[in-house]
Amino acid sequence: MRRRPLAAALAAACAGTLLAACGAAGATDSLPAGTKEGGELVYATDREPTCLDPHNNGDMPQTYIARQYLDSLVSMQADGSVVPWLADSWEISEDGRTYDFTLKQGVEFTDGEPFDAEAVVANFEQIMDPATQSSTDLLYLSPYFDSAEAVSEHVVRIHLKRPYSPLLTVLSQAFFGIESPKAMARGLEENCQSPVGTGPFVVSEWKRGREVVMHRNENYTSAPADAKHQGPAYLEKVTWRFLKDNTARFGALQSGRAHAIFNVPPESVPTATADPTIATDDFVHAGVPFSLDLNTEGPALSDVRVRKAVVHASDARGIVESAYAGVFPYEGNSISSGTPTYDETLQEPYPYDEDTANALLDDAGWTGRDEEGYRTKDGKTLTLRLPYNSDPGETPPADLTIYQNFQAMEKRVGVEVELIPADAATMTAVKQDPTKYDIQGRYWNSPTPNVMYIKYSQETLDIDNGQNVSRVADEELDETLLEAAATTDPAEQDALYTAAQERLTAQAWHIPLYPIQTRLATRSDLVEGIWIEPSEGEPVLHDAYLLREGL
Amino acid sequence: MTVHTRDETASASAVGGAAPATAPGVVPPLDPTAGSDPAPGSDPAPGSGAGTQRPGSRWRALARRAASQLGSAVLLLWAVATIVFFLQHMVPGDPALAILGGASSNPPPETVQAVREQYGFDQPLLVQYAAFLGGLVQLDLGESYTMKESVVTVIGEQIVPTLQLTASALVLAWVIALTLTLVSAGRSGLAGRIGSSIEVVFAALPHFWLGVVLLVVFAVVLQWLPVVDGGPLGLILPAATLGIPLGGFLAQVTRDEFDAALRQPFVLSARSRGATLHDVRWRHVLRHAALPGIALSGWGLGSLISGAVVVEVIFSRQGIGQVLVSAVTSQDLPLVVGVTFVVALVYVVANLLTDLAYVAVDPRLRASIGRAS
Amino acid sequence: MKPLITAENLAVSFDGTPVVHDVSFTLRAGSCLGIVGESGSGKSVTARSLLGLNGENATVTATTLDIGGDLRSATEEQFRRLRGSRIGYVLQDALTSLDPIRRVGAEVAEPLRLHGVPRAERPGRVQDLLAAAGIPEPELRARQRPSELSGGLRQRALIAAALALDPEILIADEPTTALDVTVQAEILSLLEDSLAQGRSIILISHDLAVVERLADHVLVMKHGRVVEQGPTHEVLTHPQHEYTQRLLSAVPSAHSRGERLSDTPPQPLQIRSAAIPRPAEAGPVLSVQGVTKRYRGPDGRHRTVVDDVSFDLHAGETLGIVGESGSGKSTTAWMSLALTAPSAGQVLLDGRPWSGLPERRRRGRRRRISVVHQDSLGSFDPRWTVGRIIADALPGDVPRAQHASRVEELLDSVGLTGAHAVRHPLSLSGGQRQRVSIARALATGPEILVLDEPVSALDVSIQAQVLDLLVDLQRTLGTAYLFISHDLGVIHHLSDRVLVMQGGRIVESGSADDVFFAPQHDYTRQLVSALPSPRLEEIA
Amino acid sequence: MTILAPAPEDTAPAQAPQAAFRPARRTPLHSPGFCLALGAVAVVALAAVAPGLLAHQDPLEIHLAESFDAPSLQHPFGTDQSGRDVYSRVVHGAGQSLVIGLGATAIGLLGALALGLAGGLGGRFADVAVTRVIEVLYAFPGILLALILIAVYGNSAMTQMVAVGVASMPGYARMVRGQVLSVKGSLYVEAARSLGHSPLRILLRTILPNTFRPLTVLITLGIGQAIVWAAALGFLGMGVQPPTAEWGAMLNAGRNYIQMAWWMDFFPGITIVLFTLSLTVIGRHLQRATDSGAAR
Repeated sequence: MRRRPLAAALAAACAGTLLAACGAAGATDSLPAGTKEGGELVYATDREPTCLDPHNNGDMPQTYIARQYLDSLVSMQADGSVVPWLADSWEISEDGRTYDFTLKQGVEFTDGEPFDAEAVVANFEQIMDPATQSSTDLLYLSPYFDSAEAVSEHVVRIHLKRPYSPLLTVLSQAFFGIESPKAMARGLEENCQSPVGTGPFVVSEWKRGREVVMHRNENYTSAPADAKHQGPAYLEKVTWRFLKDNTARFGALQSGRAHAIFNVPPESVPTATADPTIATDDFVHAGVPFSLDLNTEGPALSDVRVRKAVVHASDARGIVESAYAGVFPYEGNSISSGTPTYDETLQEPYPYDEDTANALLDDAGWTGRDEEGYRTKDGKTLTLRLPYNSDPGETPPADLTIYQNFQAMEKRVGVEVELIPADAATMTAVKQDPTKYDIQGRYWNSPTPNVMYIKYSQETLDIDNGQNVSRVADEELDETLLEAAATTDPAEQDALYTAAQERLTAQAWHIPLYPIQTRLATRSDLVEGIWIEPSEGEPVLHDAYLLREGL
Repeated sequence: MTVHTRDETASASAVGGAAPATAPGVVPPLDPTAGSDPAPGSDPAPGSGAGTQRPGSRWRALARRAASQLGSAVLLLWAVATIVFFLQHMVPGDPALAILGGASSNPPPETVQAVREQYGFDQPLLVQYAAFLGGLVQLDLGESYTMKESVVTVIGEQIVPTLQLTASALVLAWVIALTLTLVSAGRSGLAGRIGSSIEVVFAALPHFWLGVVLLVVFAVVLQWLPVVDGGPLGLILPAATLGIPLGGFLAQVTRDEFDAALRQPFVLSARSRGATLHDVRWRHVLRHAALPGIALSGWGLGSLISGAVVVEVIFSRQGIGQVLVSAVTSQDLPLVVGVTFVVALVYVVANLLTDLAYVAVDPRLRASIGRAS
Repeated sequence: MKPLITAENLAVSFDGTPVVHDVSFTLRAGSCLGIVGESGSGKSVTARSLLGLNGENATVTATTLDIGGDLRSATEEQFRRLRGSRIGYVLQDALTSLDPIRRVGAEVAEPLRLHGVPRAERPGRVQDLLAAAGIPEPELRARQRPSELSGGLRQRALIAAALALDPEILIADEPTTALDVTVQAEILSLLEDSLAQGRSIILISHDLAVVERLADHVLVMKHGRVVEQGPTHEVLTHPQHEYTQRLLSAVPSAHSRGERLSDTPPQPLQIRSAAIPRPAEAGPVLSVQGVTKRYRGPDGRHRTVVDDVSFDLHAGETLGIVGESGSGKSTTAWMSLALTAPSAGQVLLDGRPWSGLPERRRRGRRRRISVVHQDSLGSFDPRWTVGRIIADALPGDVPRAQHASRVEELLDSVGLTGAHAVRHPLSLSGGQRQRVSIARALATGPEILVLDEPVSALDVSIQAQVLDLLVDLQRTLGTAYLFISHDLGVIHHLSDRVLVMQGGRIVESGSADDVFFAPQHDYTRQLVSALPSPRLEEIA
Repeated sequence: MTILAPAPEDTAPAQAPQAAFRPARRTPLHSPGFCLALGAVAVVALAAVAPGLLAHQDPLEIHLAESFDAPSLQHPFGTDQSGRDVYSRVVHGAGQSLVIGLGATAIGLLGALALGLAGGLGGRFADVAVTRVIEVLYAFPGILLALILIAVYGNSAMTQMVAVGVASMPGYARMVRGQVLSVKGSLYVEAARSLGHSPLRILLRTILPNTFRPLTVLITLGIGQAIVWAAALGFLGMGVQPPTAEWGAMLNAGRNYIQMAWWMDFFPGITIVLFTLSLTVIGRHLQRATDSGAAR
């Protein structure tokens, strides 16, 4: 068994007995002069989570908010390394299949329950329980996770079915925030409404469709090692407001009714940049960029030539830059630039090339033309169905523009793209049934390049929650990625993940378009100290403080 | 929906034509079948000049009227609830999924089945309908599937901003209508022409466009007003968006009536007694002119609620409109029913208030309640 | 003594279109000046120009316009001070001349308020004024709305308002039009009282008899010009102008039956159905037997509109039904037409059942009984031309090819020409419309014509023409007339026999002369005596 | 007793001094506003029938390099987020929007005719029933109906049309019923009865034509309103979906870019405003013509 001493300087400074002193020192002392401790911060975001317990389902809005009231076992840093959080230290077995976490002591959940090894075990059990309806967590864990056990009161051991080198990175996400066993036992519905963790804030109220109100956890002692300060948050209250409408959300920031907004609409970026009171903080998510996944089970797209033709014809860079007004960069690789082992040579593998596209399509036998000028083969038109969620606010307008641009570009080479607006229920059905679509726009934010396995492995097909939209079943890819998960050698990982990127690109299973970005805008004259943690781009409000009373 | 706007006026003049010519162009909203009785000949009813009324019978008549109004209100609510119930059941998708966290959730089949049984979704539709009606009779609107809160609570919270919005829009509309009418109606030349042009343009402005333009100009470019809610300042733009078109419409109606009233002999008669034009406009004509507008205000309030859906979306306001949109898309039947109920109730109450306001302005109706109906 | 009003060469034009030319008159204190003319003669415009009430687009010029001061270039404010205080103005149709949504008291108090009478004094003054105008229970009436008052009371209230500030001059513009004769008489005596108290009155009326009763001096106007003026007696007994003569001769009550009212020659009558010979006594063509009509009011109570009415109508005769508004005469007519079913009793047509049948069985016989309405315009399909209206009434057995010629014949027979066939009723005058209505009624070749107030809406000279036409038609065609009117003069002029109705009952019946000259029933006597024309009778 | 305003014998009624208070009636064609409105409607109609005559650029053709271009000579209404010519899209959208407006009006009117005629002609019981139905439809928020219909049948021009049509039905129905009753109680129907015409003949030749006559005005006004409401649904993201050029859908797309490309919303919006305004002006003129004309 290899030991990995992991007590970084930062962690050591506030570790052990010193920790209490750090927390007790009082927040105000560490704040710059003229600023204010306490007060309410209004944070406006676009999408509302369906459940505040991030174990359930597992969509981005859940992690963003869960970070405020849940702590994870470890915290990831920008360079990909992890530092202690609820786990003070950990040991990984030689074969990479057993992890022992030594937990921080003296931590309590905000409902008074003690945080201990049993609690962590209960969390893993809840995640694996089908009743929790976890989606994201299961995709990360189920191919590897075997069991969790409490070795002692403060040591928890996790058994894996096979080695999983990205585990620590994975666990750093708020998707794996640790919740109070007592609260989880209330049942999913209640836990969705008001999950209980050890985090810096406590959920007070969720007014659906409007906001979540959180109050400071006065006894907060478990900030991660990379926090800007230890102890309770400066802010007394956080109002996490949902403002779906882009104009309204940005307007709220301009008028000071919100101190910070998440996802500055791309169309407002020029205004935001020009405004001296608005500071923007962009974070490029690691993981699979927003892509048009091509369903390889479809009659036309099963042919790699057709897929390549579609990619060549799409002018992916052009449609992104037009739709996102040049604010979002184009990304043509299968993982985005922020992801470890990103191979920049694959940044634009299929430049816009109408001739090549036409040649490929001719080659694939789509040589006929129907009366509208679309290509046909054996009397069938080359039609690709692209369903998207048309419920209000669900598909960002820029993405809708991308679909339209894509449609128009493909038309030039005789490929008909049919945009199918659908409501959420229909989209769920589509997700489950590969015969109902040819193309879907998807992304997958993840701190690890292993995300490729989640998105494109056969095992994902087995887990069957519709994440492998391309319906890829490729032995070569699976083997490469499993090997990468099993090795702990960075160089080896690098080589394997690069190979995977090449394989994905060569097969053109999807058309990568742009990396997902967290675009946080704050009123720099009102608030400071909000930072974005690097695993999932979660905003951290624990260190934020108001410069003066909000309006 | 503003679609009805024109129909109202048109039907008003159509019915007005057949109704006894007590007030040209004005429809008393009390009896929808007025004028349908083919009274033979030109003999007016004897005793049309009859004098005194017995107060007792008038009260009895009022009570009867109130009772019958209540009865039809209940009938109306039942009909509305029934329509919503069956319509909502036509929406594809499983309400159990809505309860379990929306269409994107992925609950195991057992859980779904359990919820189906718990809520009785496995029962035949008519049995569900009976249970639904049973709940309604006990004034129990149930719990929202998605909000996990009682429908009454949700609506109680959300109706306040909507009512604030619609009420201020209605007030604004009246201010616009009366100002335009008093400044320009019945005046020849440029003032009248400009006034009536403004009204027509105002009335033709769709909410969705006006709202966006106001938002951009006043909130984004000039930054005079906040973009999103937060106190009375945030109410200005949404209320203006809703109120301006209605104001234009009311002004048109009021102006037409104002002009008509100005041509009435009683105006000449008043002037022959020495009244100034100003006197005549304020003391005689304005009241007449306001009548059809008041009659339409109840309807106007109803249309404002529909318009509020659009305005609430533009200005990201809280309110019943937003709730309705999300309730329908997420198949939250109890909430849809609740919102529909509230809107129908607003319609009923608004019409009742209109009746009262109308009677307050036009005392002829007081007499007619006692005597004719 | 200086006259109260002196007007010389008064002319009024609207937007440059002259409407009144060259009118000159004076009004002396304590006298009554009558202005007589038919509609469109400019009499109201003349009166209003004295008050500056002709509106913004009117231009008034005069060589002299003196009402206690030169008013030729008076401002609105100068006129306003005149109105109410020096000149009271009473408009016709008190229902619309009183603000329908204000209390009667407020209307009467308005001049008091405008001329500075303190608020506290007003209610008392209002009641005095109402009482002085002959309104019983003035306190109650002051609190009521105009619609709660009868037409007569409304007219009184209007007069009370005009007299509120005790003006020297009262202009009464058609003060009795639209009132029942008995009420009309009361209003006229109210004006007489006012005159007797020393007030000067300008009385405007289309009705010579009304003017004759009050006026010392009379102006006869036609098309905006004064055609004749002079002392009333002189003008009425020795009319100089041809128009005045015509007007006088047109008054039906002054002429017994058979005399022509208008100076038009008998209409050329070439009508195919004119072949019906005047039949011998073969029983009545229409027999109304004890019919009663009850309506259920919206309040659930039953009102009896017609109560046990019986009469026979014989071939070729004219039966007049006279009564005031609400007497049930029109309902009786509608039951005779079987357009309204009687609640009790029955109507026989040609001795065969008529009222009790299903409409299906009645339809074939409908052509035997036709109707002419008062509101002929309302009885025409608004989309149709005159030709289509008449053709629509032609019996089904007339071939389509003959429609045009038949329509032309019918139009000829009522004194119109074939050219009128393509016109729209809206573009016709009231008299022409009534002629079209008669032509349509005749198109079916009826035995009986029900005439429901056919001339009430017409000016007296037009009325004369239409009445003459009816007489001519009857003489040629032998059609029986059931003639309904509120006007005793018209009834007397046209009818062989007369029924007097009051409150749904027949109170008196008999030959026209008997009823007219020797009324038996109190009500009939009241009606006859209320006619403002006895002196006129002598004159003629 | 009513005394009709007497008109002088054998002179045109307009010469009566009483009528001289108002200037002589002019035909609508003398009004510049009416002509302008007529012209505007004609242009929109032309755009709907032959958009190619007014706009030469393909409304669906994207030019990625030209996105968000401000209005210029080449793109009088600017370009949208995909570099499509907004002017072309507005012109080509006319057909779609007009079809929805006309269709919705037709649906609303047909339903209303069925209801209104049943109520007006079907006797007392039917009338009570119809009155109730209209009442319920009135109380039923139109937008809810639209939302549910769209939830059931999905986003499409057809659903949009039906939703707006059904929502406009009670207004029309009330109007039709009132008109039927007023025509039925009119003296000219009574006159036709007294002429012995059969009920069917009276219904077909008198009642129905006179019921429909004032509806022309209503339809004129109604089409404008229907287009506005269809656009409102489009604006909410329901109805015709992109990239199809339709005014409501364009408004919905443009709303997101209102700060950087105001022209994307302004021009489709102003088009709707001007078009409905024109219809209103025409409708009001027609109404005035009918009111002062034969309508009673």
